[in-house]
Amino acid sequence: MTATALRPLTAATALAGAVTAFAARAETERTLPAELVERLREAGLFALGLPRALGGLESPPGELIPVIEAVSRADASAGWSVLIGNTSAFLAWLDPAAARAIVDRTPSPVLAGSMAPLGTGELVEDGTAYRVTGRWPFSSGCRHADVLMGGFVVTEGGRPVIRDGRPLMRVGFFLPDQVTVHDTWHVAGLSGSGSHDVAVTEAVVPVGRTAVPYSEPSHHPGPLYRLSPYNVLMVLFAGFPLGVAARALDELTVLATGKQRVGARETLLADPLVNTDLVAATAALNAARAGVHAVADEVWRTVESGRELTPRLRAELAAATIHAFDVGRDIVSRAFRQAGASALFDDSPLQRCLRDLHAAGQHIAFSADSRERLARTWFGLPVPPAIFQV
Amino acid sequence: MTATALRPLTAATALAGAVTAFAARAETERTLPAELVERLREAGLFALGLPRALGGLESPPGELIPVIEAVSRADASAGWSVLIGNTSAFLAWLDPAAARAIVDRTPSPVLAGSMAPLGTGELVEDGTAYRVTGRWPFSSGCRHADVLMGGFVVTEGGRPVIRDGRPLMRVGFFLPDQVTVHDTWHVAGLSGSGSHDVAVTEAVVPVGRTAVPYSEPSHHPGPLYRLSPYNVLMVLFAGFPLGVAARALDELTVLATGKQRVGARETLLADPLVNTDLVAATAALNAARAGVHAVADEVWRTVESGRELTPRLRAELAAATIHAFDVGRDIVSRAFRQAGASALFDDSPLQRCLRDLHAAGQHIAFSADSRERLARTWFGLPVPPAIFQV
Amino acid sequence: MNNATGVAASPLDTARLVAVELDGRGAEIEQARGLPPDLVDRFRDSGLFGLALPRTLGGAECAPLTVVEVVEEIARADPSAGWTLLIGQGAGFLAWLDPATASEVVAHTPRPVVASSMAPAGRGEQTPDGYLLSGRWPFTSGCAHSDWLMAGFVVTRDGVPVTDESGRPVQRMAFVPSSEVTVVDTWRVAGLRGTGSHDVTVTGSLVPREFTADPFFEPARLPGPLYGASMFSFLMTMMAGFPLGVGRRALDEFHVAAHRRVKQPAGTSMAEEPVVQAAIVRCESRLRAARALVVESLGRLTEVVESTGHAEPAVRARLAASVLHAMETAREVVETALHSCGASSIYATHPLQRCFRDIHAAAQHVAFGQEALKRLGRIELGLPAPVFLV
Amino acid sequence: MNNATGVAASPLDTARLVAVELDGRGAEIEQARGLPPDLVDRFRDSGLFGLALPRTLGGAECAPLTVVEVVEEIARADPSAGWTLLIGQGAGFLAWLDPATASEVVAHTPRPVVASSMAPAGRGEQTPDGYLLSGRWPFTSGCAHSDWLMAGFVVTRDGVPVTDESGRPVQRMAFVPSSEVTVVDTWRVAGLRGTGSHDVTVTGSLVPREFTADPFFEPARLPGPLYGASMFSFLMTMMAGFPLGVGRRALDEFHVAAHRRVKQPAGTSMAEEPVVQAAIVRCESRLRAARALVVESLGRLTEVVESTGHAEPAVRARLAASVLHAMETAREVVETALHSCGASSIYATHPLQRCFRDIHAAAQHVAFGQEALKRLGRIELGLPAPVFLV
Repeated sequence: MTATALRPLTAATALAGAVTAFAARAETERTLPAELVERLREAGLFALGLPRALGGLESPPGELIPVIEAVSRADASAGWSVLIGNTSAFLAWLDPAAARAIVDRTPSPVLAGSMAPLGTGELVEDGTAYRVTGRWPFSSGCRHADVLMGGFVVTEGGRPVIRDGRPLMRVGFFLPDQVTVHDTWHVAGLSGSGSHDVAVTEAVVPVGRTAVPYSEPSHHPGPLYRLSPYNVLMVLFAGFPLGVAARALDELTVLATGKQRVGARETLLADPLVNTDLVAATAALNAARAGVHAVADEVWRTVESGRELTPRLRAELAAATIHAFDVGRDIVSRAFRQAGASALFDDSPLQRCLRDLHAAGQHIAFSADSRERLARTWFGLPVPPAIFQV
Repeated sequence: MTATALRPLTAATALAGAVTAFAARAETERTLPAELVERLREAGLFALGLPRALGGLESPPGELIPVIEAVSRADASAGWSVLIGNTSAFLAWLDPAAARAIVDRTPSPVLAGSMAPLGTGELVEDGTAYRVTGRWPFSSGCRHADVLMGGFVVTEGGRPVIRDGRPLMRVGFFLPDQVTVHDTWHVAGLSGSGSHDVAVTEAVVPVGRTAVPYSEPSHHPGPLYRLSPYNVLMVLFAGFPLGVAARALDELTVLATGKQRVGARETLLADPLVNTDLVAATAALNAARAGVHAVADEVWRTVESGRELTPRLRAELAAATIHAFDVGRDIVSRAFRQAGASALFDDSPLQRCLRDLHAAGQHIAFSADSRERLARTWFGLPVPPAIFQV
Repeated sequence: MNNATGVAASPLDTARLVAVELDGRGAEIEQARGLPPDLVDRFRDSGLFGLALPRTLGGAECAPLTVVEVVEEIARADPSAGWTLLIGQGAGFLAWLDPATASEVVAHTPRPVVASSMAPAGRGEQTPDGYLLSGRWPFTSGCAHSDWLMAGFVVTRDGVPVTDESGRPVQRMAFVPSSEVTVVDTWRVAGLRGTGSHDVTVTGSLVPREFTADPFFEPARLPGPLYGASMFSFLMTMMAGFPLGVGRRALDEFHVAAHRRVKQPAGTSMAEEPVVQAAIVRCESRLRAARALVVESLGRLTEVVESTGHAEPAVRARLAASVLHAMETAREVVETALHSCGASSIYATHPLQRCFRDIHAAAQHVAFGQEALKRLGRIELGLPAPVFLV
Repeated sequence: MNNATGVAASPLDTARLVAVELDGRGAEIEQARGLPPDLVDRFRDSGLFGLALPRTLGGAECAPLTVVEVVEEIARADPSAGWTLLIGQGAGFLAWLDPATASEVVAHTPRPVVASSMAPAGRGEQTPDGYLLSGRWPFTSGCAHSDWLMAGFVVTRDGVPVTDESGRPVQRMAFVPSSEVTVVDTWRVAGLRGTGSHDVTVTGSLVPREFTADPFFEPARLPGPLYGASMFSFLMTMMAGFPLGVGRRALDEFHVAAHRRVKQPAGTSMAEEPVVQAAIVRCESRLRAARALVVESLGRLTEVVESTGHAEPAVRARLAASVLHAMETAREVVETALHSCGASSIYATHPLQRCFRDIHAAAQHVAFGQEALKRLGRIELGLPAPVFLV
């Protein structure tokens, strides 16, 4: 049996020890070590979101989420890198032939980059390709990515093309040799995720290797691709806070079982301020996890049966993921606080959980803006335009 | 088709309008109106926890919880009365012949009372019965109960009998004509639940109509009765906060959709401070609900397959219910706050939600003591003795 | 204000005496849904209703901090009485009337109790002799025992609202003697039940122009720190003591309960519980900090008004923010105390129960709403804001 | 402390000047994992390291509130520098030494910087000449630039701990010149990285008995409000400015970001968002309230010590509780600011990022732990407590 034949969750669980062992090195290298990337790739963990027709696993949310959770529990930066790498799901929005060519070149390709339209691109004279220039920050995993996305505004004669009052936008899927990585990832949290800036300069990308996932439907029939790209991202995100917060509680439990505080007679775990808080935190985390799965399953049943996802249900999916982030953030802060001074050092996983989950929580998906758009969608109020629609 | 033939959830949903319509009267009468009790009884909603062998529905937690939720959403006092009435589940701990005699007398009997050993009881000379005197507060539904439980300490010659260093305790199941109701239920919250004090004076109760649910196993083979009495109570409780908090959000949504605040141009619902909070609260409530069901289902699978419930799993079930109460309490406070001055009046369901859920949260099951015992059970630390073991 | 020996007592000393007399009268006050006549007389005779009446009109015109401390003391003894007392300081609004007219008011009714309802819920048709006033005002606390009513109205001509140069309807406040005011018994509520905050109506009363004012936009006619900042600052000064007093009472009760309640079977008091110890320190610190901020902000405002005769919006906003913060803190403290004090506090007569209902009700006042919060945020951020509302 | 024109500047004026010089040096301080030599010199030369040194020993012996304000100012400019500054006030502990010995210390090293590590992590064997001291102490902030170390030790005779009449090991603090102290480079952390809080060791140094003290149980040898309450109060006074300064910096950054960040596509600033407006008012009120409480509690303590020469545990406990509250408030405020300020604050060099890491690290100090909270709770509740630890 090869590694890729394992169920993804089994594979992820089997790799957890290795992922944890690489965590410190990932922080030092400020990106996932190549060796670990290879093992994750071999285990099929970068193929979770890829269409089956392109050789991927096309995992249902109910299977995908626990995989991201397991990897994130082993190391948050690795979990983040794996989930971002699985934005290969967005290849489903690409012209099938172009997508085919990409996976023929690299099976189960790792994706990186950003759909934010921070570049500009103009059709070359024969109309077969765009010439794109741009720079995108926060491109997690760009050091090992096989394909890099970059959103751009389409120009004509150097001027943005306006459609329905808004600039026309596309996303280019670039190959690594077209892309320059700018080493910008000096951070406290998610340090091992290599989320540098990436840039292209006058890169020529065939029209077929560009897409409009913002508003056009995908080219693949699988139910996963009936979700909006925003929702795909929310499904990919969901396991992350669950795993990191669970890790923080694991660590605190171990510490509290062995540790006596200065001036205290019992172990930390016997202190009701600690044990009742641990139980309450775990109950909140279990609820957040169950909440994510309940709505993900409902979404899945809906798309599998061919029904449209209502805006409300799409909003509920996003809200469940945001709730998991909010709960997770609160839990890592509380767990860190309970742990006392020994958690200060760089080699303490607890402080890494704190830094990593708070850093991930800075993602624009969790901003006040996004929450407001989400709420307006939920209640059927008019929603101001944005790159991603809920 | 008779009402009792309906699935309990269908029946509860069908009755919701009536339950809501009776809410104000229940508050005035400080107990559930007899007419509503009859309709709930006819609909089978007092038979959810009763063993099938005794004519009950013996509903699995996954079915029972949504029923309590639906009734509680219609009116908290009614929901509370229904869940307490369903402590008829504890008849499973009674000698089967005595239990049989009770249901022969009144099918689907409504239970009330308390297992707290606040009475004393001594065997009569021939050893066939106990003579019990005691008074128990917070006996919800005592005005319409068919059987009233009262915990007591067994005495001999007027002195408590001590076994293994602790007083010997039993629970008597009294008939209404043995019981005096003391009108004490002047409260702000759960006013309609009729939770007066009940008392018995030298009441003679056959030994067979007493039980030791604190520590002895039940007499019924159904999986529901493999749960500890504490866990049965936690299952009965779980739907309550889910329903009351959902009602508060319903009410706020309706209000916010129609209302403009003084000095504001848009509806309350368009205010991001309101709509993002509503979404966050709903996501938290959905998660709490999913969390309760996830562990209740796991508990059910365990007992159905004949496996023992581990202390950890029993603790997880209780923790999920407590989490639902904590989330629910927070939600009703926030919803009330958002609603502004119109929620002040007695006829506003929102202020009733606030009063009722906070009152229910004062139940000893949610005290610091209980949380500490629960946490110690969870972590396998020695647990000080108490009436209920997790 | 004279004590038994005829020596003038300070308002705070008087408040402490009256506070003792309020002991045990809570149920009666709630039952009456307003302050009983003997207590109204006591507030009048002791001068407590005249704290804010200008000195030139025969009042005490206390220092702002004294008002806060007096209201705090009475609210601590009985929240409804505290609210009635603070709302009963409406005589301070006479500072916005033409001094001759104000003198006429106090000549007619010395040391008047002035109820107020500022929402422009009435209409006043301009006539040569004044305004023909009709309207119905909600939430008019203490209206049954007041001598005058100050009520907001929209100025009309031929039934059509008169607008100012910017197109906004012109609004004023009318001072109407209670003989022309009808009380409509509407106050059936759970919180602040004893404040008699009924609706009042006026039907076609002629109010001379000099008996009206526009305190939102006109400065007071009298100097002094109570009036010199703004009408809104005056209101916030009156209100500040309420949350501080109710929060303090909740903590008084928390202390008592912590020592009285015994944990079984250990037999130790709740005070020995780490969870309780931590909760009480947190609550104490939060409430004391909130109080310290009110004292600081009010001190700053007082100092500025005393030295310059007026106060900038930023200084007024800080006072308002401190009072909002006190209200929010008191709500949290009261909830924590209630949750920590177990089932006995469920009864309507329990002081904690009353604190809970009353603080939630008071927090619904429009001065504590989210529009106010946003307004203060805009001022804090230096954005344009309706500064007449701070 | 002299400014450019030779006129003595107040410590706070000096701090403001130095704060400006700290601007832009954060990354360098973190890189060095300790204060760079030129800044150490600046702190020394400007007298900022001598705020707590007794006046009789050539120090400034500032008023307690002045120390708080100076530390606040420096912590606001750079948290690590602020922590280094406050810990560098250990010269205040010389007040607990015999005055002749303390004079010897300052004769040897005028205006000494004294690092401290109070945990009894060393052992001192009694000899006729003093104690033969060996040990390793963790978390010794600023050890690399200190002139002296104050370190806790257990007294031994023939290698066995000496116990007092109640059977507890006798502990003392030793003052050791830095020439006898070895720094072990251990400080690899995420928070307070720039404080050089390495381990230190002493191996077999002879410490004369008069160079030791027991400040937990012995009163200071010098009068004055800094020393007269208790050693612990001295420590809390030094620390109080830190959370206030870091919290203030976070809000400074929040203000800047609110105006700078633009919401797309509306083009309005984040400051126009109601959610941001509400958050900033809440944060401002909470931080200001926390500060007001510190000022009030410290004022009370100072007053009591100045008038009576000492302070009861209850008064000291209130100071400690106010500083714990400031720390908890600062943590919340920093988290809210970080979450509100979006992805750009993810970079390690962003001041908010540093505030986040540093406040979390500082809150791990044992003075802010749950044992301290429980202790303060016991004192608040009037229960027996180890008062030498307040």
